[in-house]
Amino acid sequence: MVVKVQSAPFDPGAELTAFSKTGDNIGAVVSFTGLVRDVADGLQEMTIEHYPAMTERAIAEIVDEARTRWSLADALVIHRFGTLHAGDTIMMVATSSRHRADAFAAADFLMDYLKSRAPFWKKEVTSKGDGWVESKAEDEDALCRWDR
Amino acid sequence: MVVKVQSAPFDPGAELTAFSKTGDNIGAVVSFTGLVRDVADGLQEMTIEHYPAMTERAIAEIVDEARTRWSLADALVIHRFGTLHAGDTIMMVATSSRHRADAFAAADFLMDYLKSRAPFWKKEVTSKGDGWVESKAEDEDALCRWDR
Amino acid sequence: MVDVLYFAWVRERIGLPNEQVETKAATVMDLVEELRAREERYAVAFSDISALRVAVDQELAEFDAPIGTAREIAFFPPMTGG
Amino acid sequence: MVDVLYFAWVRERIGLPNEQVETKAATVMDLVEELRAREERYAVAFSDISALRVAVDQELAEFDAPIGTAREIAFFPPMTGG
Repeated sequence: MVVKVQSAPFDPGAELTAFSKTGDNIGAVVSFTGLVRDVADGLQEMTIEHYPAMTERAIAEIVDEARTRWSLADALVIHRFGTLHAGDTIMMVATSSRHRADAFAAADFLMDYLKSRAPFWKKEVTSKGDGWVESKAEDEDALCRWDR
Repeated sequence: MVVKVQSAPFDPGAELTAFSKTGDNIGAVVSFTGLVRDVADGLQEMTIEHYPAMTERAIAEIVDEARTRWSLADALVIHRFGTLHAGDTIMMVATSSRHRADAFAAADFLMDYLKSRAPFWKKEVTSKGDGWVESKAEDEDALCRWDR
Repeated sequence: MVDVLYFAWVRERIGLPNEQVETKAATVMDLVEELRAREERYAVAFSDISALRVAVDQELAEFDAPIGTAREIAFFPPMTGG
Repeated sequence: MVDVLYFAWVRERIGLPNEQVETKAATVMDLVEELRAREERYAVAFSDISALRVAVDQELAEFDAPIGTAREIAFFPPMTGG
């Protein structure tokens, strides 16, 4: 498992290529890439704040939970912080497994948990001012899918 | 939408990088890569046969169905035929959308349908002989998830 | 006259990838019956149609589908793509 | 003595990212009450704790969690990663 929390840009394609070589006899690799979207008022920039002492451990715990639930060969999480612009890559997740169902479910689970349980906060600066992105009820609801 | 059916190898990472630039104001890209796994008796090679006159159209219809169900900015399917070896990339799917739920669901749906509805057949050559890969009841069952 | 195509183990059992067939079969199943009656290798390939799939003019179809003016009928095992 | 950390709009409303706080609070909620009583900016930041989350020693916790020997308490809005 690799967890990277960084301000530097990264290339999800190059990461996917490297990641696909790490698993032993894998049949399925799923990746998710999150990008900065423009917003109605015109996004000038997005600033992502995080809690450095907690972030990597919180992500590692979420990945560990995924590994107890599904049979994974490997998992990768990269999440940026700092100042980004529309179209920039914010983060990526990748999972590999012998079978596609495990790789898909684990990547979906990781995204739902990273969204609401990893200590990142996004602020948008638009032509009309700036504001913190609010968490959505649907993101919290999404976690219920994984109750057991 | 791009559908490629080819015998040539391809680099899923490079394809993901190119694909991530095609959508307009996308927030989420999901990719799936399928690789040749080794089998118990030692895989010497895998041969994938397809139905050339039907393959691209069958895939395009599956992608069209996904686009009626979810809000997608773009979709990509690449599937190889011919002779492959353990670790080789067989195929990939990528979807992009404003929101992660659409990108995930559509990629998952595409995989389930490509598995059982696109005209490809796999033959494995092992140290103990060769045989056609049989379809699994679970692959057919997986399609029921998408009934509506 | 229709083009009949065979893929995967259906192709191997029958021993050829495609052939032109003179037929007045009304449905796919009628065509299957005609082929079964030809030779042992056809009878073997078509012995259990629950293990087969069919496409009429490159669209998946049922075995009771009419052939009508179709030009191409393909028989094959369940697909194993992905 | 605990390190108290603030993130996102909690940091902005209180006006600093962290501070050392002398406290005998038994629970997180007791600490919140002490902070609220300090100054208006704290009272505003902590006015609705349903809009806040807390981590004790870098682990998510509930507001009724005991502080015990914890060294670091962080307050922040719901996370918006991903």
